[in-house]
Amino acid sequence: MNYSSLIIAVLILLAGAYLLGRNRARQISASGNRLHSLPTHYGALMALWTGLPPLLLLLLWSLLEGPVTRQLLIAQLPDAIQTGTSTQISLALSKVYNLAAGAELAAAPELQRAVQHLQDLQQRTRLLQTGMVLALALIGVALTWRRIRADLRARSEVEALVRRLLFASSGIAVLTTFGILASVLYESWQFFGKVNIFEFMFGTSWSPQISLRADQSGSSGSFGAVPLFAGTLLISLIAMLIAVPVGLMSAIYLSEYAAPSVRQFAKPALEILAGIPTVVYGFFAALTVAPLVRDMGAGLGLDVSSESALAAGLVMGIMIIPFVSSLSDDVINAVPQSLRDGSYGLGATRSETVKKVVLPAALPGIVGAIMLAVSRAIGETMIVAMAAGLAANLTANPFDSVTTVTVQIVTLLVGDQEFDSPKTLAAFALGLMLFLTTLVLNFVALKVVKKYREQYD
Amino acid sequence: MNIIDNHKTRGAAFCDNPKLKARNVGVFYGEKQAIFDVSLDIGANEVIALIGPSGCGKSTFLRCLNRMNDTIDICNVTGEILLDGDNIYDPKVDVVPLRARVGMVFQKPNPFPKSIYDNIAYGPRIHGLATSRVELDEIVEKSLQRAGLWNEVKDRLHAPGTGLSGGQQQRLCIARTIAVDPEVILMDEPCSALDPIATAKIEELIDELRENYTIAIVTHSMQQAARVSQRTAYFHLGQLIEVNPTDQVFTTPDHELTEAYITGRFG
Amino acid sequence: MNIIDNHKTRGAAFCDNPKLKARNVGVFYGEKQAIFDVSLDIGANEVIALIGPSGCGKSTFLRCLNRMNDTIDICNVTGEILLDGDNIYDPKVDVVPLRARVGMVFQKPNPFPKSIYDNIAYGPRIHGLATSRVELDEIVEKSLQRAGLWNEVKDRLHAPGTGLSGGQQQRLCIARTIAVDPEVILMDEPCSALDPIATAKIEELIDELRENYTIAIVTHSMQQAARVSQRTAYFHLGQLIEVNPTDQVFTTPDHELTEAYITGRFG
Amino acid sequence: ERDYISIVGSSTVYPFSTVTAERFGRSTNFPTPKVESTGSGGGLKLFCSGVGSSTPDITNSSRQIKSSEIELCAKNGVIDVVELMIGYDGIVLANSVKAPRMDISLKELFLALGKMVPDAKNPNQLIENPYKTWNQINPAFPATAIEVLGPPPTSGTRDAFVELAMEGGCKQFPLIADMKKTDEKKFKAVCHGLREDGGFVEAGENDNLIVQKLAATPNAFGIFGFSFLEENQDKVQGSIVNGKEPTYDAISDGDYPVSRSMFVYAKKAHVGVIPGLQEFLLEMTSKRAMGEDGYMSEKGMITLSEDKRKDVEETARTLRVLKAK
Amino acid sequence: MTDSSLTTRQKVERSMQYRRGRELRFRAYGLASVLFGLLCLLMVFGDILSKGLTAFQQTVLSTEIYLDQDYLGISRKSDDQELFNADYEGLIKSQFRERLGVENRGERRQMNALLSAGAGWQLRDVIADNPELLGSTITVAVLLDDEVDQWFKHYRHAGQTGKLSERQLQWLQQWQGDGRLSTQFNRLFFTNGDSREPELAGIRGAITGTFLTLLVTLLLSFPIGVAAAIYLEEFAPKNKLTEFVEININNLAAVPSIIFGLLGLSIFIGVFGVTRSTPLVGGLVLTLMTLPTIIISGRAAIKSVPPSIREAAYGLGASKMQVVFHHVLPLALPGMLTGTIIGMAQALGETAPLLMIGMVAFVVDIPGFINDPSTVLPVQIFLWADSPERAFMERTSGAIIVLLGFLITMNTLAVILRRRLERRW
Ligand SMILES: Nc1ncnc2c1ncn2[C@@H]1O[C@H](COP(=O)(O)OP(=O)(O)OP(=O)(O)O)[C@@H](O)[C@H]1O
Ligand SMILES: Nc1ncnc2c1ncn2[C@@H]1O[C@H](COP(=O)(O)OP(=O)(O)OP(=O)(O)O)[C@@H](O)[C@H]1O
Ligand SMILES: [Mg+2]
Ligand SMILES: [Mg+2]
Ligand SMILES: O=P([O-])([O-])[O-]
Repeated sequence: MNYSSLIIAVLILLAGAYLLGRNRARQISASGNRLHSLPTHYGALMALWTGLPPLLLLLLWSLLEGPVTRQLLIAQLPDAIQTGTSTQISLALSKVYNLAAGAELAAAPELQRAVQHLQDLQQRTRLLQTGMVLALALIGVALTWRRIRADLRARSEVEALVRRLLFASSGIAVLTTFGILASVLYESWQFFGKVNIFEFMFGTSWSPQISLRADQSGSSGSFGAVPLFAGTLLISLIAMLIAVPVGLMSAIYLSEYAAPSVRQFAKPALEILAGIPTVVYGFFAALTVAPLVRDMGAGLGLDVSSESALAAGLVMGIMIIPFVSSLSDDVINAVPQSLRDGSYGLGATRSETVKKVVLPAALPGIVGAIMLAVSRAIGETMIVAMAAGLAANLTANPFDSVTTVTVQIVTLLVGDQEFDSPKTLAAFALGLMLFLTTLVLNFVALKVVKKYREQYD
Repeated sequence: MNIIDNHKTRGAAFCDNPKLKARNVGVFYGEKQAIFDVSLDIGANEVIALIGPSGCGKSTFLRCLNRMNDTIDICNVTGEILLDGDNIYDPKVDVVPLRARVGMVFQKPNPFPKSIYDNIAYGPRIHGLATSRVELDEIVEKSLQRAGLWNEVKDRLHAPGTGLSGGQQQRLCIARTIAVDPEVILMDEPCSALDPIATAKIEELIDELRENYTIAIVTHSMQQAARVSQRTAYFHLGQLIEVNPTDQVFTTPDHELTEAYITGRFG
Repeated sequence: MNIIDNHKTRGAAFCDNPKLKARNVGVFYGEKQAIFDVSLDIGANEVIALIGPSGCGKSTFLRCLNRMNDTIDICNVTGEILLDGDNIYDPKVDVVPLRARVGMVFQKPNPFPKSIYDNIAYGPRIHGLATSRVELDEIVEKSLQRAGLWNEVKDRLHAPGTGLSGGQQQRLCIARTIAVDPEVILMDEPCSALDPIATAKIEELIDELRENYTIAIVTHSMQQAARVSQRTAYFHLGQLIEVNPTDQVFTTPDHELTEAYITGRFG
Repeated sequence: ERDYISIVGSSTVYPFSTVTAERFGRSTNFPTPKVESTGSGGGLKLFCSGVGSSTPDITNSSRQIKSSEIELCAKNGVIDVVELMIGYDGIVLANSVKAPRMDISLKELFLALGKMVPDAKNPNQLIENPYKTWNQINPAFPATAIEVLGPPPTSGTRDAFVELAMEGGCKQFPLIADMKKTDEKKFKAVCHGLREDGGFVEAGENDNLIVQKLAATPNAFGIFGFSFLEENQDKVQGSIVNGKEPTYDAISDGDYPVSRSMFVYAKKAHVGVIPGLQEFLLEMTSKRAMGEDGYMSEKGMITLSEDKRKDVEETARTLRVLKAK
Repeated sequence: MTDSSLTTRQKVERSMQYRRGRELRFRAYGLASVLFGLLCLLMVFGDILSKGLTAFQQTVLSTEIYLDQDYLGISRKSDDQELFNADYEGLIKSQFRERLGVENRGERRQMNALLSAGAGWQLRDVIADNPELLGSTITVAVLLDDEVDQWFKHYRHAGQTGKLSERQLQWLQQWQGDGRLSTQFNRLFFTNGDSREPELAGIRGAITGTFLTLLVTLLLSFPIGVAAAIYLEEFAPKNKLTEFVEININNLAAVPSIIFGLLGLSIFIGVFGVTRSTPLVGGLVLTLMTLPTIIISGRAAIKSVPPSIREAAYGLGASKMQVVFHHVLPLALPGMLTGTIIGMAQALGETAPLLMIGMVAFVVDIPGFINDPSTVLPVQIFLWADSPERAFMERTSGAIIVLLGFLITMNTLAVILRRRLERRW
């Protein structure tokens, strides 16, 4: 059986084990014993022990199968290849695999043995895998079945298992962080070997162009990240100036004023704004909004470049409206009605109730929503690249063109530079620095939010 | 003890100097009717007690009087309620000043998740009743004192109101309501969580308030009704069965349902 | 009426056949101490009434008895509480069966935002008290009937429990608690929102339950305490002042504070 | 394990590589190759990361492979690399058809876009670019502000433009030409430095966007690939550089000064391992594809002369590998 | 007149003067905000629809073709290989040449340019299905080149010629006069994978890829996100470590999506050996990207469940797990779904992280499962938007319309679910 059918088989077994365990517990209880837990807990316990080990095994298997078969295959290759370089081996293996899959390739007869072996091996491993997975599941069934007695603390066991699963899930988030660090640290290190770290952190000029041509190794160019962070700040600020008021007011309007039918329609409609591909926003910003901003600026006698932070920020603001509006709407909606009643009963207007009672009560959630929106703004690339240009100006003027850290990361990464050029490596260093910066900001934000949390009820 | 269809309220539902007049009020929760054709006057400077078995519609009726029912989506009110002669259900009426004039203490205490001080100061602040911090402090202190809570909380005015005991929360809500100095005060079982001493304090307050205000109070305690009210209205299954001067209700009720309820208590 | 430091509880705080034993219990909300060194026995098949002025710590003490205070982050309990001789604050104790054995009716009614039926059925379901739907239906009906709510809600069992009136919600919560058939029932002002008839019904229920269970009830009504309880404990500012047989507390209290409180009521 | 050809690399070559891949897939029994657009640098990095089916077979590049990349390849066991030059890409300077066509020399172009330019009054001194409008450089030019939208420093197009156009113009100044002999590094810095005061706008790599921006802003100029000019003749016009108009023939003959070659690199070791690899290379270098009337030229690629193409086809047939430099 | 001389009622009335205004303004801001959001939506939609609807039409020429078996060199109709290899394009072109009387090489090139590169493949497919047609004359709607398509659909009305020459226009006008030129529903747009010829390019591959990728994302991110939110909010001991995890997750939300691509490249592809360019690796990367959104919104939703409900359940002897799964989770689910909707919407529109893991690619074959090479809709849009051919512009918009349709469908399902779960307490 292949993976998907094995998974399905395990799921079926799992369901069966659940019923089995539950019924067994019912029997025990019917025969007059007082159960420690509910029959469903016994069922769940059986299901967990039946399903989890095989699924874990499958996961491990899928990770290890490749390397193991490889090793086994290498032993079957002609001696000349086996003693050859690793590249020769890996080529031969690729060839064997393709031959085994039926590709029409001219192949030396010595390889045929390996091909044959691979085909056998594949068949056998499939069989072995199916056998082991099913056996493990059945062992789970049998062992748990034997353990089911009236005094088995099934609920505690199930809960402990579930708790561990929950824990593991939140662990993934932490692992992701390490994964990110792992994937940028090495290159950043290399980068800081070529560019002074202080120059990078405090330099005010970003221009990875002049210094680093061709095979030149040193660097005298300017890798000052300050303009990038300033640009990020400027554009995020503009975006938030749109998204926070509009999003928050929308949320308030929808949950406090609008008729339910309006809310039911408008909320999902606004949510669509978050899913429009950023390329679309990019074109919209560059071709519709930017000229508008420029003309308006010109009308005011200002000198506005056709790529402006304002245009990009505005459109980005539109994109992240739903982050603020929908998430805030949910938390606002969750504020107990009795608090509103208390306020109305004192003769407060709706807006006063919202501002003084509902919003403070919903504050942690709203801050979370806003933080999420800010995060999204910081991470956005396409709109800025298309509408605000790529010039790293250190300016606070929203009519100037600026660029952001993220945009630079992307352009540097997909650019044409050789792998070890500081231009490419700078992307990793920027990523690392952005990561650390936002980490600090988040730390501060958490402290601030903690201070203002209001518990209701 | 069956209810009569098309029942007419017995006794003196109307009075000479009404502050609030309810006329043929009906209330529906969705399909379900909770109040049937209630007509009742509440006189100026009078305390009226609303009594009746649990679930008979006392709270519902009370909440009609300052349009608190507007906040329940499925709730619908028919009939007329006049405050000083103006129909409060007129679409032109602004509920905000209305509710400032007709204050309410809810059945379940619902302090804001703010400090005790801010809970009280909230109303005066939004209505602009105090021009200075000092004045506001005064209002807060006075209100808490009148509700008999001052001594217990005076050294933790900035602790959250939700961290108070049940009875303290209830008094906080009473203090909060009187802080905005309404003309009519609707109280839904204001003493349910209070000990006798605190109850006495609140009853005193009610007596004192009566001189200038109009008060409607829902209570389950006959004694309390007898002590504080001038008139008593008896509700049953959404109908207003009888309204009469309090002593008459408790001694010689007009209606057998009222009598059954009263005596069921004493008997 | 000042409190004595290092006060020793007067009267008979201990009894022969204790179901619950509290020993030197202290409770802190953060820095603030709400209960001071309380030792008290609650006998099997006994109804004990906890009385005292609002904010004196009755609810706090009651909530210690089934470790409901665990849910308040800042709350800390010292001392020992033994249920049938086992310390319930032992770290090894599983609070889940504990709370199933020691049920609680809260001061503010807090129905689940579910149907009336599901509110009642929830406890039996999680404890596996019913093996079939029919049995569950029975439990629900019986509990509602004992709490005197059945007639009012029998034709809307699937309407939300939050759409009930205050008193109905309170009875719903009582019904919900007795549906899991606990050994000890802690009731925090169970009749505060109830009319006399419903109150009588609950008092009847308490009387009936006493035969098999142990009950601690917080109440502000002296009459109620007198009617339902065998012993009465008087709390004051977090201290347990006096515990005595109920009639003795109401006739010849041991402590002047108790007397003041009692007479303050009657005087 | 992979049984289809995996191609990575330059976004410039991507349109031509994909058309070949598609035709190859449709007209043979091999699966259609997968073509990724990763940029030349990214492509070479992946390409050189090793051999075997988890690495790409072919990478496209809009520049020649660099020695550091050859070293990387060698280090990872990618030794036999076949280099195929497939055609040219012209880089054009263009503006909206609503504005007059520009006729500019490389020298003037350098004056317009360089970061440091020789002082007009004192030709022995370099100063920050002082020119704000075109007519300050040449009175024949319009009196509009200099605004040129071009690729970012990370892009191969930018490198090519800088090398061919800017350097071509800048070394015509004696001062700078001398520098080449004395201080090569400085020479490069001067010639390759584009101004950063707003005269040159880095505008991302989406050439369609540049075209549309030009159409909306008649005073602006843009720098992009020839195929976009060809496709948008109704909106934009190519400027005449050094007297040569950017036409197909002019670029193909090498008359037009700013054009670069495009390459395809393949792993010889994968031939015979990945089905269809050599067939694909042959298809790509066939007359049908790379010839004057071939489908790649239809897509806007500027083709090699027939002789050269035959050479390349021969390379693909014999899989002649690149010699380490 | 001092304040104290005013009655409370007067003070209230006085305050009402500006409070009413404030209330009205507040409400107006709210309404304006909603309208602004909807207007933006409408603008973007309108813009895209107006540009993209024509992508669903394709110009064809109906003409007779004699299926000349000799020309095609097919000896046996049953030989699939022969059928496959025959030069159908040449056949069509030769017959056109005859009919139009094309002589010199220049004209021939111009004539060839009118036909789509796919015309031959189109014919091949017809014959592969019905080999018995060989030797007869059939009428087919031959696909025309994208230039012609654009001319027929757009330029013609504006009096423009596009890149067509005089001669080509003459032919086209002649055909048009004969009523042979027409547009038909662009079926290929929905059944084909990507192509370099605009008239052949379709989005089926991208849609399938998107579906598979998002499936992986949803199946992983929703359960993991909800579980993590529950753990952090309900179970995690409140200590420095939890705080660290919390900050970490908030921080992950701010990580640019392309960094997740780097992570995918180095960990999933590099360490775990997942194949490049597959929905599997795409889904994994998007999962990591979506998780913070779901976790953060989930935690906010859990936080907003009032403590009294938990207390009630605890009081009945429910275990922590039961409280969470029976009471907290159902009440928090709407909020969690919102996070999921937004997170998935974001994942659906994302290109940058996919760049690093090889999904920004030209993939013609339709992926069958999560480990086949594939691309996704936003990438398809991104790639088409970058193509020089003018005809790709409307197809870009067409693909965006489809993507939005996909998004709306996906959201509608979630929104219906959310609506059923929502309640106020
Ligand atoms: N969550 C809390 N945080 C801080 N202090 C609290 C909290 N709950 C109660 N208190 C304080 O502890 C003391 C005892 O409160 P408790 O609720 O036990 O009083 P009580 O006797 O039940 O009063 P009542 O009859 O009014 O309900 C009071 O001073 C109260 O303000
Ligand atoms: N929000 C609601 N939705 C539906 N029905 C409701 C709602 N609120 C109250 N009811 C019903 O309306 C009737 C009257 O309720 P009301 O709260 O007015 O009773 P009450 O007289 O205040 O009772 P109590 O003394 O118990 O508070 C009851 O049957 C109640 O179940
Ligand atoms: Mg009520
Ligand atoms: Mg209490
Ligand atoms: O993608 P390029 O390497 O050609 O810029």
